[in-house]
Amino acid sequence: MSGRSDSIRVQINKSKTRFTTNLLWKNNEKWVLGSIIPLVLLIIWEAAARVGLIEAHLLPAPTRIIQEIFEMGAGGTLFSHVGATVFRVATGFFLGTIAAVLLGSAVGYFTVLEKLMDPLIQAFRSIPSLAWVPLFILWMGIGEPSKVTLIAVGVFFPVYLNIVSGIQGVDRKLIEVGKIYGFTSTETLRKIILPASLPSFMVGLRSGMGLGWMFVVAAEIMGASQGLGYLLVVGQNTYSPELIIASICLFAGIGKITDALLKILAERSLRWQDSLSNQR
Amino acid sequence: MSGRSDSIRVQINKSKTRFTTNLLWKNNEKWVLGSIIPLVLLIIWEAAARVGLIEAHLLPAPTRIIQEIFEMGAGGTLFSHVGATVFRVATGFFLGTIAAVLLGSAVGYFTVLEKLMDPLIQAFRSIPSLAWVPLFILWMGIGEPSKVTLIAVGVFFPVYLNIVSGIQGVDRKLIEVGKIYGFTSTETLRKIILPASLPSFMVGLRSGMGLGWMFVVAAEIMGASQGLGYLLVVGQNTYSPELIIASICLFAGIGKITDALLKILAERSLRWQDSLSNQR
Amino acid sequence: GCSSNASGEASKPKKIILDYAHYSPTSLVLKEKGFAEKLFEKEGIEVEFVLSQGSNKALEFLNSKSVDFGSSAGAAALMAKAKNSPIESVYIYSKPEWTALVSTDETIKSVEDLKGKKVAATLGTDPYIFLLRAIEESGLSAKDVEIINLQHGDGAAALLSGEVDAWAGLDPHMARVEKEVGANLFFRNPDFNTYGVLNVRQDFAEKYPKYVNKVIEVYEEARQWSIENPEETAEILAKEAQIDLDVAKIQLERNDFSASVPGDEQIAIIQAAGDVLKSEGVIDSKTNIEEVVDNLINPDFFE
Amino acid sequence: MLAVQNVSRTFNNGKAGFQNVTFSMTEGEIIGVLGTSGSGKSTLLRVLSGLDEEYEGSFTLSNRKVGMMFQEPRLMPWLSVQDNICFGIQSVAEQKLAKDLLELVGLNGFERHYPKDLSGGMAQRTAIARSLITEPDVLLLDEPFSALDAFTKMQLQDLLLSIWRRRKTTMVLVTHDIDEALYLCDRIFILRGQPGELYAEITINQKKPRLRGDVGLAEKKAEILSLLNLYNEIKENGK
Amino acid sequence: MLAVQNVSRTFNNGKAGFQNVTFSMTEGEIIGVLGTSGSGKSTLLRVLSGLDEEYEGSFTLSNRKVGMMFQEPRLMPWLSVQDNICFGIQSVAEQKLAKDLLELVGLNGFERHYPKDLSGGMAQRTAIARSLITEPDVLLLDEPFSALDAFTKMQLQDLLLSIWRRRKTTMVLVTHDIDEALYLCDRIFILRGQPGELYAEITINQKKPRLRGDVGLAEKKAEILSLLNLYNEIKENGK
Ligand SMILES: Nc1ncnc2c1ncn2[C@@H]1O[C@H](COP(=O)(O)OP(=O)(O)OP(=O)(O)O)[C@@H](O)[C@H]1O
Ligand SMILES: Nc1ncnc2c1ncn2[C@@H]1O[C@H](COP(=O)(O)OP(=O)(O)OP(=O)(O)O)[C@@H](O)[C@H]1O
Ligand SMILES: [Mg+2]
Ligand SMILES: [Mg+2]
Repeated sequence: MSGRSDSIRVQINKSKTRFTTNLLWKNNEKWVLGSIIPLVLLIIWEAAARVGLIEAHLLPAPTRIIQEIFEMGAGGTLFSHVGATVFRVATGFFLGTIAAVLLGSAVGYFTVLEKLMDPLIQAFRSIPSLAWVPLFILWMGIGEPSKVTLIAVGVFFPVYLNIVSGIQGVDRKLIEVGKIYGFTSTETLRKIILPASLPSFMVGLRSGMGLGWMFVVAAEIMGASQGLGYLLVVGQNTYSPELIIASICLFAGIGKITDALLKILAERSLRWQDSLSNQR
Repeated sequence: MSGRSDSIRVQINKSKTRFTTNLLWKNNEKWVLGSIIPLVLLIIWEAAARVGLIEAHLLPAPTRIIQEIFEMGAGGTLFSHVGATVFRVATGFFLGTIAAVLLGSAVGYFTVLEKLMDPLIQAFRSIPSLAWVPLFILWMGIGEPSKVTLIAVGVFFPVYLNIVSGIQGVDRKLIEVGKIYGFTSTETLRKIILPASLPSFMVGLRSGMGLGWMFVVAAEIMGASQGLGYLLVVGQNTYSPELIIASICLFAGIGKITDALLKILAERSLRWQDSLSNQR
Repeated sequence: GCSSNASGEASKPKKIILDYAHYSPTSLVLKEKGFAEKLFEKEGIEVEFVLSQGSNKALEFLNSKSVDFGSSAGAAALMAKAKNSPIESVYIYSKPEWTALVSTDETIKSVEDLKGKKVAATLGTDPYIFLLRAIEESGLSAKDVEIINLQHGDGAAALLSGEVDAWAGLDPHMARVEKEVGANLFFRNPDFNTYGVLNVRQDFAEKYPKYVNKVIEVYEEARQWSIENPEETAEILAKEAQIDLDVAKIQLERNDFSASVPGDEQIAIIQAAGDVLKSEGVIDSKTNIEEVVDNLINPDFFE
Repeated sequence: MLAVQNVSRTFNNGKAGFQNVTFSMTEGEIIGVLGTSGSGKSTLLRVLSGLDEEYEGSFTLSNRKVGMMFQEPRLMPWLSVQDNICFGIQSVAEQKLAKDLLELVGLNGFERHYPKDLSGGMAQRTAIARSLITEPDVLLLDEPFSALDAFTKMQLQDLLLSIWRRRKTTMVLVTHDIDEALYLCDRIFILRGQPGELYAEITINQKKPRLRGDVGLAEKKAEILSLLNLYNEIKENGK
Repeated sequence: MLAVQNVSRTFNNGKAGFQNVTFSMTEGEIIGVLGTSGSGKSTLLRVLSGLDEEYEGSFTLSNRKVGMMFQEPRLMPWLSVQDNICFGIQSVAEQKLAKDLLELVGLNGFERHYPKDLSGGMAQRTAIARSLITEPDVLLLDEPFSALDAFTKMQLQDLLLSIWRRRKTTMVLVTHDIDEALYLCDRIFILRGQPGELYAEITINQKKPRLRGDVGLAEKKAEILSLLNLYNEIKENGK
C-alpha cells in the first residue's frame, strides 16, 4: 500500500478565489475542449484532400462538404430534409419511449410478465432494421405511419432493456419502505422504482435516440422523398460522395445535438445522485 | 394511506414444503411460459396463411419457412451461413467490447478525457450502419476485416455509453474508501469502479450484442457471399419472401440465444446485488 | 396501403398511385409536368407520386398495394412474377443501356480478360444478369470469375479503390465514374439490358382496365415530351436525382425512348435473362420461364 | 393485540436468524428488544412488519396500521428531506404535520437538502420523522437513535413518549442502549445466541415518564447487563 | 504530529459544516470528538483524511499511513466479508492477519457472506476489521461502534486499546458515547453549533487501561454533559 504521502499541505481560501476568476473559462471549457479533436481531424482531412492524398471522388474535402450543405441550405431543401427527419425521429422516439416505459416497467416489475414476454422481445431485438422494412411495408404501407413506427421500434429496444434491468437492479431496501406504507404496485412503481431506475432509464433514452437515428435510414427507404436518410440513399444510388458525406455529417451533428439535450436532461434530473459525476 | 390490512396471518413451514415439491416446475417454468406467446403467434400466422388471409408471396406460412430452413440445413449451406455470421458477430463483439471498455473507462473516470473525446464519440453514435459502408470499403476494402470492424463499431457505442454512465453513477462513498487506501487511478478503476458499474456494463453488453446483430447486415452488404445478412439481402434482391423471413427468424433465434447467454452471465455476476431481481 | 378503393361506381378509382424513380426519366417528366394530374382531375381522381429507390422497392410497393403502378427493370419484374407476385408489365418506359462492364484497369479490354478476376455486381439486378450473359457469350463460365456481391454504389467505390478488377456498373454511378475518373466501359451491349417496364397490379388492371389505358396515355405524353425536350429532361433528371447536369446528359444519351409497346423483342430479351437467372439458381429450377414471361408481359392495354 | 406463536426465521441452514420466539403484547405497550449483534432482532421486526414471509410458526396482528423505522435510514436519494418525510402520505392535509415533525426532529432549514448532503444523524432523524408522520398504531423501531448524540437522543426519546401518551401507540423498540430501553419500555426482551432465542424478559412497572437517574432503573440495568453476560466481562477488563 | 491551524469547511454559505478549528496532536494520542448531530464531526475527519480538499486554513500531517473508518460501513457489495476485509491490502502475507481480525471482530463463519446478508452490526464490524488491517499510523474513526450492543462494543473498545498499546497508533475517534470517549481518549474535544466550533477540550490524565466504573471518570462525564448543555435538560425532563 502506498499511503497518502503528501507531508505538508497548506491551502488557504482555495475554493473562494478559484470561483470568481475562472468562471468564464469554466463555462466555455467544455465547448473548447470538445472541439479540439474534431477540428484537428477536419484540418488533417482537408489537408489530405488538398494535397491529393485522398481522391475527391472517394472522399471530398470538408470544404466541399460544407459548400454542399450550404448550397442545400440556400436552395431551401436542407431545411425540409432535416425537418422531415427530425420530425420522424422525434415522433418515433416519443412513441417508442412510451411503449418501452409501459412494457418495460410491467415486465421489470412483474416476474410472470417477464417470463411470458421477455424472451420474445429479446428475440425481436436482434432483427436488423433493414429486415423490418419489407414487413412494415406489408403491414402498414409506405406512408408516414410505417416510417415513424419503424423508428419507434428501433428506439424501443434499448429503452426497454435499460428500464427492465434498471428496475430489476433497484435496491430492495427502498422497495421495502414502500411495502411498509402499503403501496400498491402502481404506487411502488411510480414513487420508488421508476425514480430509482432513472439513471438507467436516461442511458436507455440516449441509446434509444441513437438507434432512432440509425433506423431513420431504413425508414426512409420506404418511399420517402425527403429526409437525411433519403439523402444518404440518393447519394449512394447516384454515386455522389459529397452528398453521402454531407448527410453523414448532418446525422452526426444533429444526432449530437439531440444527445446533448438528453444528457443535459439526465444531469438535471440526476442531481440527487451521490455519484462520481456529481462530485465534480 | 391504506395500511397493511390482513388481520390474521398463519403460515407454517411455508418455505420448506414449497421447496421440494415444486423444484421440477421451477426449473421448467421459465421455458414453458416463455414459449406461450411465440407459439400462439405462430399458430395464428399458420392459420391465417392456410385460410388465405395472408398471401404466400407476401408472407409464407411458418411451415414453409421451417421447410426452407430445413432445406438449407440439409444442403449444408445453413451451417456455413450461420457460422459465418456468428463468427463475424462474435469477433466484432469482442473487439468492440474491448475498445468500449478501454475508452469508456478512461472517459468515464477522467473528466478531461470526457470533455475532449466524448462529444465526438457521441456524434458518431448517430451515424447509421448503412452510412458507414462506403467509408469502410474505402478505408479497409471489402474483406473480412472491414466487416468485423463495422460490427465492432455497432457494438462499441451502447457498451461505451453504458460504461461511461455506469462509471459516472458509481457511489462516491465507495470511491472514497479507495482514496483512503491510496489507490492509484488504475486500482480505483479496477477494484471499485468497474465492479460497481458492472450492472450497467452488463446492460451495455446486451445492448451491444443486439446492435452487433443489426450491423451484420450492413457488414455483409460489403461483398459477402455467406451469412445471414447476405441471405437477407439476396432474399430482398431476388424477391424470395421465404428466404427473407427465414433469415429474420434465424436472426431472432440466434440473437435470442446469445442474449440469453449474456443474461445468464449477468445474473451470475450480479448475485451480490441487493436488488429486486435477486430477491425473488 | 388502402389506395384504390372503389367508391360508389365500381369502375372508377378514388386515387391512383404512381411511382417515380431516378432510373425512369419518363416518370420524372410525368411528375414534373403534371400530365397525369391534368387528365385525372377532370374525372375527380386524385394522383399521388411515390419515390421508388430501386426495382426491388417498386415491386415491394406493388406487392403491398402501396402503389398501383411501379417502374422496374424487366428482369426484376420477371423474378417477382416467378415468385407469384400479382403484377403485369404493360408499358416500356425506355430501352436503357444502363449497364455495362467497367474497369479502371488498362489491361482489361474484353470480357475474356476477366478470367480469374474479381468483378463486383449486385445479385439479382440487371447489371448482374448483364455480367452473366456477357460471360456466357464470351465462352467463359460464371465460375471463371469471382463475382462479389456489392450494392451498386459500393461496387463503384470498390472498383475505384482497387478492391475489384471490374464492375458491372449501373447509371448514374457509371456515368459519373466514366466522367470523373475516366473509367473505361470495356463491354457494352444495349440488348443485354432487360428494358425498363411499367408494372401494374393485376387486381387494379382487372378492376379498372380503362384507367390502365389512361395511365399509359399520360406516360406516352411524357415520353413524347422528353423526346422533344432532351435539354429540359436532363435538367429535370439532374434536379430530381441531385446529380450534375453532365452526368444526367450521359445517362439520358443511353436511354432509348423510341419504343414503348411491350412486344416480342422485349419478351425475347427477358426470357434470355430468365434462363440465365434460372441456371444460376436465382430463379427456381422448376419454373417455366416462358410461361412466366407470357403472363408478365401484357401489351393489351395499348390502343 | 399482537400474539407471536413460536415463530422462527433462519438463514444458512439454521445457523443465523432467530428461532422459537413466543410472546404477546397488549395495546399501547412498549416493548424493548435487546440482544447481541446478529441475534435476529432486525429479522424479527421484518417478520412482524410483514416484509419477510418466509418464517415458520404463526402470529396474529389485529388490523392495524403498522409503521416501521429501519436500521439504516433508507431515504429516497432523489427526494429532499421534506419530500422524504412526506413519502408515505398522500394527502396535502398532512403537510402541516410534516412541518411540525421537521421542527421536532430539529431539521429546520434543511428541508430542501438531498440525503447525500445530510450528516448521519440528520438522515436518521429524517427517517424517524418519516415513520412518525403516518401516525401508525403499531410502531416498529430498529435502533432509531443509534447515530444521535446524547442530547438529541434524549429529546427524541421524549418525543416518542409524548406521541405514545397522545395516541397510545404500541411499539417494539430494538436498541443497544440499555438506558434507553429502561427509560421507554414496559417490558424488555433479551435475545441471545445465533440463531437468537428469547432468553429473558424483564418487566418494568414504573410509570412513564420516568426519571433518567432513577435508582430502581439502575438496578434493572445491572440485572440486564448480567443477563447479557456482561457483568463478568466488565470486571475482567477493568481488572 | 498533526497540527490543525484554523481550519474551516462550510456548506450552504457558512450555515453548516465546521469552522475555525485549531488543535495539535502528539504521536500515540487518542482524541475523542463529541458533538451534536450535524456539528461537522464527520466533515472534520474527511478534511483530515484528505478526502475533502475544499477547506480553508491549513494543517500539517507528517508522512503517515492514514486509516479511516466511515460512519456508514461502506462495504463493497460485490465482495464477501473476507474480501471486504482484505480490500485495502495487496499482499497475500496479510491474509493471516485478515483471518485473525475476522476472529477478533466475531465474524467467524460469515467469511463468505455478501454485505446484503449481514446484520447492521456485522457490517460495521466488517468495516472495523477493514480499517484495521492496513495497520495505519493514524486512525480516524467515525462512530465505529454505534450499531453494536453493549457487550460487543466493549470487546471492540478493548481490541482498539490493545492495538494502541502494541503500535502506538494515533487516533481520532468521533463518538456519541461519552463513556466510550472517557474509556479510550486522552483528550476530548467538544464541537457545538452549526457550523460547529471547538467549544471545549477536556484532558483525561488517567492511564489506560481504565476502569469502566471509575469515579473520576464519572465526574468527567458530568462535566462533559454540562458542557454539552445537557445537564439542565436532563433535570428538566426528569422534572
Ligand atoms: N456535501 C455536502 N453538501 C452540503 N452540506 C453538507 C455536505 N456534507 C455535509 N453537509 C452538512 O454539514 C453539516 C455537518 O455534517 P457532518 O456529517 O460533518 O455532521 P456530523 O457532525 O458528522 O453529524 P452526525 O453526528 O449526525 O454524523 C451538516 O449540517 C450537513 O448537512
Ligand atoms: N437475507 C439474508 N440472508 C442470509 N442471512 C441473513 C439474511 N438476513 C439476515 N441474515 C443473518 O441473520 C442474522 C440476524 O440478522 P439481523 O439483521 O436480524 O441481526 P440483528 O439482531 O438486527 O443484528 P444487529 O444488532 O447487528 O443489527 C445475521 O447473522 C445475518 O447474517
Ligand atoms: Mg439489526
Ligand atoms: Mg457524522
